[in-house]
Amino acid sequence: MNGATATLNITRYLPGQDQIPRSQSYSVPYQRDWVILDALNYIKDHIDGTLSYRWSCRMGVCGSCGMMVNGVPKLTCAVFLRDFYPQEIRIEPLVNFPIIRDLVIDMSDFLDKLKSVKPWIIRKTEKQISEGEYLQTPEELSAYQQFTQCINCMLCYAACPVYGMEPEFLGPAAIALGYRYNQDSRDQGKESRQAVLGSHEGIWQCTFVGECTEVCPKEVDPAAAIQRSKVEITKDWFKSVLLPWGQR
Amino acid sequence: MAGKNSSEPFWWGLFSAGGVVAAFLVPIHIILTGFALPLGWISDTGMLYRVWWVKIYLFVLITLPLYHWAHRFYFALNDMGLKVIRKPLAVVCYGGAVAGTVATLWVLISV
Amino acid sequence: MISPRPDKSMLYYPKMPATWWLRKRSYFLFMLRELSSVFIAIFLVVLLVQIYQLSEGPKSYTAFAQRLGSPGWIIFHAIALLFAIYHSITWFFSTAVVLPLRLGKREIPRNLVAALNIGAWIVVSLVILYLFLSLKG
Amino acid sequence: MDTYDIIIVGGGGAGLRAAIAAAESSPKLSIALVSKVYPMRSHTVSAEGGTAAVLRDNDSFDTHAKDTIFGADFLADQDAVEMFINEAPGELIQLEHWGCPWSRDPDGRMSVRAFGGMSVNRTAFAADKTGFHMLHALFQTSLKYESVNRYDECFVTTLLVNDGRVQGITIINIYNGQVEVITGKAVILCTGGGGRVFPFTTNAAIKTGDGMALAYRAGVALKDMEFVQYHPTGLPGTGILITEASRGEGGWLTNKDGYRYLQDYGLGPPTDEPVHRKMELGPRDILSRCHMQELEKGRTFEGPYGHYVHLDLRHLGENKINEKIPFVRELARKYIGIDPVYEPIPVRPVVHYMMGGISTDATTKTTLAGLYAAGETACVSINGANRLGSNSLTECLVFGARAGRSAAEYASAQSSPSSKPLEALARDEQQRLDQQFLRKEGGKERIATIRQEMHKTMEEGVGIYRNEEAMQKTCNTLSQLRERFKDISFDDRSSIFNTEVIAALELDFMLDVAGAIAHSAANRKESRGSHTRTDFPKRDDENFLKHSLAHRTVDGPRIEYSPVTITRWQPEERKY
Ligand SMILES: Cc1cc2nc3c(=O)[nH]c(=O)nc-3n(C[C@H](O)[C@H](O)[C@H](O)COP(=O)(O)OP(=O)(O)OC[C@H]3O[C@@H](n4cnc5c(N)ncnc54)[C@H](O)[C@@H]3O)c2cc1C
Ligand code: SF4
Ligand code: F3S
Ligand code: FES
Repeated sequence: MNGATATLNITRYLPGQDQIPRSQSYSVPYQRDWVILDALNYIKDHIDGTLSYRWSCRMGVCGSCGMMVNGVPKLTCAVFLRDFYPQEIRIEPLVNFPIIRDLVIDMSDFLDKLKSVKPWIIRKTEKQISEGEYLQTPEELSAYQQFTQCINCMLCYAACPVYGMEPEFLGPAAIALGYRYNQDSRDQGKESRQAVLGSHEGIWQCTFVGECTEVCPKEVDPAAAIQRSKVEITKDWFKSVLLPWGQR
Repeated sequence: MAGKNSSEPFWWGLFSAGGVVAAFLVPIHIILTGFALPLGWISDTGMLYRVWWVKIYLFVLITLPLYHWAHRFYFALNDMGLKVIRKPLAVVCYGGAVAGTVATLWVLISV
Repeated sequence: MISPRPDKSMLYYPKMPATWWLRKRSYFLFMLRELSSVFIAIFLVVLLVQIYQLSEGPKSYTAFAQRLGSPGWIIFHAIALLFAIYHSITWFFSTAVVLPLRLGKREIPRNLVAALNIGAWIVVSLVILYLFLSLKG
Repeated sequence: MDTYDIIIVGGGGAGLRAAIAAAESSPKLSIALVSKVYPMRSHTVSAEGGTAAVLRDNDSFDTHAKDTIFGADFLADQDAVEMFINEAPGELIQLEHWGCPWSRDPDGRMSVRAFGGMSVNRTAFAADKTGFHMLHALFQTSLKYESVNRYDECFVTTLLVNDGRVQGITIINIYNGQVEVITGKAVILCTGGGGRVFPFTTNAAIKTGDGMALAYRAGVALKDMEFVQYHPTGLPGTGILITEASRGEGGWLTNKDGYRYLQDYGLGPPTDEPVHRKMELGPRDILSRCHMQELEKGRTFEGPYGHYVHLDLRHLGENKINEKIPFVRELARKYIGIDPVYEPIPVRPVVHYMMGGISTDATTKTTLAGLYAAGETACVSINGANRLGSNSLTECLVFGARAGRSAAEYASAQSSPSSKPLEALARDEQQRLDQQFLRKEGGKERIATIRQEMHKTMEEGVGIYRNEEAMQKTCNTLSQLRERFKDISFDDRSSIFNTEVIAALELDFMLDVAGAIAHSAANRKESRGSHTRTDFPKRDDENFLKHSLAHRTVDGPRIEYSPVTITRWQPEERKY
């Protein structure tokens, strides 16, 4: 260890005690290969046990550790101190969410939204297990595969100003998930998802800011999922109005 | 299907069509009417505007991007926090585009 | 019942200021993109007024066209043109996102799709220019 | 006090599968799904390589069973293994029907790949994020069932046992620090493994062996706890796993001379194309030991985080790496700045999986009436002394489903527990938690210090190579730590999202689990599977072809033994 230290300015908020969030500064030993989360764990273990935040896998796949790092939503287990050092680093809870405490946000709203898009395979006729799998070619898989990569980390919600302004907005990850099932060759439930996806609070509130895709750590591209849903639903709409006799 | 009950796909469809028209056609027309003509790079285009199929083209050129404007402007104002007056805004924006369509139709028929 | 959710009254609700779009470059560029539609719309209304002059007779049409040569209008058209080009370019990149082209399992790179669109845009613009020069009514 | 028919603790692969099975087997039953993290954060999310089942005509139940039992060094119960293998294909297809995005062959069938210790390609996968995709498919599917009521971010502190059967749990609601009671006629523990008792592990922070400790404290034995699997290929420093699939797809292990050293340990000959059960596709316990012997011979690299060897994927080419193991590339690039397309990845053995766990029978029942366990926290046992890679995700499905059904059947036949005695038990628990955790004042031991010392002694005493003296020392150190733990201090005395209290509760559980591991290990005077003793280097079927059972007593663990079920495969020497 070379004695160098990195400074982190961390948002603290304890309900009942703090009226509004405040910032607290901590110094940790600077290690080149530490991620931000390592620094937080160091603080928790050795400096201040009251600091609260979520984490688990420390390998960028469980989606727990999203925070604002210098104003940008990031997985703190996937950005390094060295990316900022020797600048001070500002750590805040993800924006656009209510704060429970310190860096912990309330995401129960998202869980309701997740459920509302019916993220499960809907079939008109079920195949028996004994008859084996539904066949799906690699091409059919690739039609939706990208949209299965979402780890529910909420970075896209923190990046989306529309969600910030309108908390009812279904939001990027939930829509991308609905789209993922719609594109799955095994699924036949598109129509029953459109009520939610195709509502004002669904795809139509999105103004294609595109920041959701920019910040997504898993290259899900929710912005594309939303715009493509708009195209599909619009096509269906015009078909059903202009060709009411035609099949949809 | 909720999409069917709401009019949003309709407006969005017009918005998109308008976006395409604006992207492909508007810049060259700005060059033509905003610079080339007043600065005398090209001679008068007035007679061209009376050709029937050019009129159809002009109708598309002018009206669709108005819907594009209506949609974007309405949502941009919402994003800027004016959602409290969402209803009147919608009337002004989309209503404006419809009024523009009627006006365009009238002008093109009358010239 | 145990409520396995945080008690709403204990939460801190941050507020997003209406000026959020001034805070980040990408948000600001987004707002510019949206506002490009305003300039495009104004231009088209002006164009419509100009066409309307035709019904008042060739004189008033020419007079109107000449008025557009004033510095004020030239500046307006210059700004409108910049916005319009900004709209075109952002639109073509968006199109590449919204309407992906696939070749088997692979998506054709979006920048390529956007470049193709931009190429088409230039061709279309040249064709219109040619028509205006050659047809003249 | 909330009342349910079935309580499931844990929202990982096993817990979610159990919840769906219980909901499907009897829609009338009310089900509580309690988890200390949101279900999609569970550790199953990290599993990479794949999940095994007999899916192809060139495979058979018997070969899968034989591979598993052989891999287990004959310590698996063969009746349970057969049951497991018979039900495995159906479970994977069920998950396919639920939307899991399995990787596919050109004809549309689920693809299968090679895995260590397996004699045929039988590991189904979803690129190299198999656990992630399985977990999300299960979680999203579980949302369909209205009878499943979730308690997210609620930490279970104890099982409520009355009248000789389990009748509920107490939880700390992490949001507000309240201690609450949930009653149930049956409880299923699906709390995952406990790799975090070691310092250097592939396991996520939440893998602290809670369920094992809960059952252990309720009087249920922990079975075969001495068997801790080291995975041969973790990243030095972080312990992040580089999946075995990278070797299944053809990766090579080389020492500092660039030599494929496994050929020196009876795993050869080296071939360009991977050969089942040979070289890099040998079982994990053996590969990890080979690494240690290379270290001994001075043929490993030395880096800031100790010794390592190379996992070389370069010859696979960029396309194959992107197609089959993209996450390996992502992890290597991000965490050590190495692109495996152009450079070999430094790797070393790292604690990965616990073969042992809560002792259950093949129906997932424990010895405590009403208590069931499944997933990594349970020991059925099918993994014996060494689990084969890709059997454990399948285990979560097969035994998760079995647990859900068994508990549903049991709960349907039970009357509701009476609340009076449970209230009394809950009051005791509240008092214990207040005194030791929630309202504890003073104390001078930092939680992190005790945790670090536990890590150190576990690595020293019960690492890859073990001996009597070191293990005794570890047992003693652990009981000292248990004493010192009473004197822990807290910085955080608030009740809202107090993660320090949770960390203390987890450490409390881990000390129990660590004790069970160390004592079981010290008592097994032979080498078998992952348990390798320098003082007893041979397998001793005469004395130790049996399961160890650790019971909790006031003077520390008491180790007993029970027979292994042998049906069609007689023990033989384990040679690859
Ligand atoms: C990096 C890695 C890669 C792996 N790859 C593979 C692979 O390719 N193939 C394979 O077959 N296996 C693999 N494994 C093993 C496999 O992933 C695990 O054994 C399996 O996922 C365990 O699942 P589970 O459901 O038992 O537990 P987990 O997924 O760990 O879930 C435990 C659950 O219990 C809850 N819980 C725990 N304690 C409490 C408490 N006190 N109160 C409330 N809730 C609690 C947690 O919140 C969580 O929801 C891998 C393991 C690791 C570490
Ligand atoms: S879409 Fe991307 S950013 Fe949004 S939750 Fe999913 S993984 Fe995170
Ligand atoms: S940032 Fe928001 S506005 Fe749409 S494109 Fe993404 S959801
Ligand atoms: S800790 Fe899991 S994503 Fe960061």
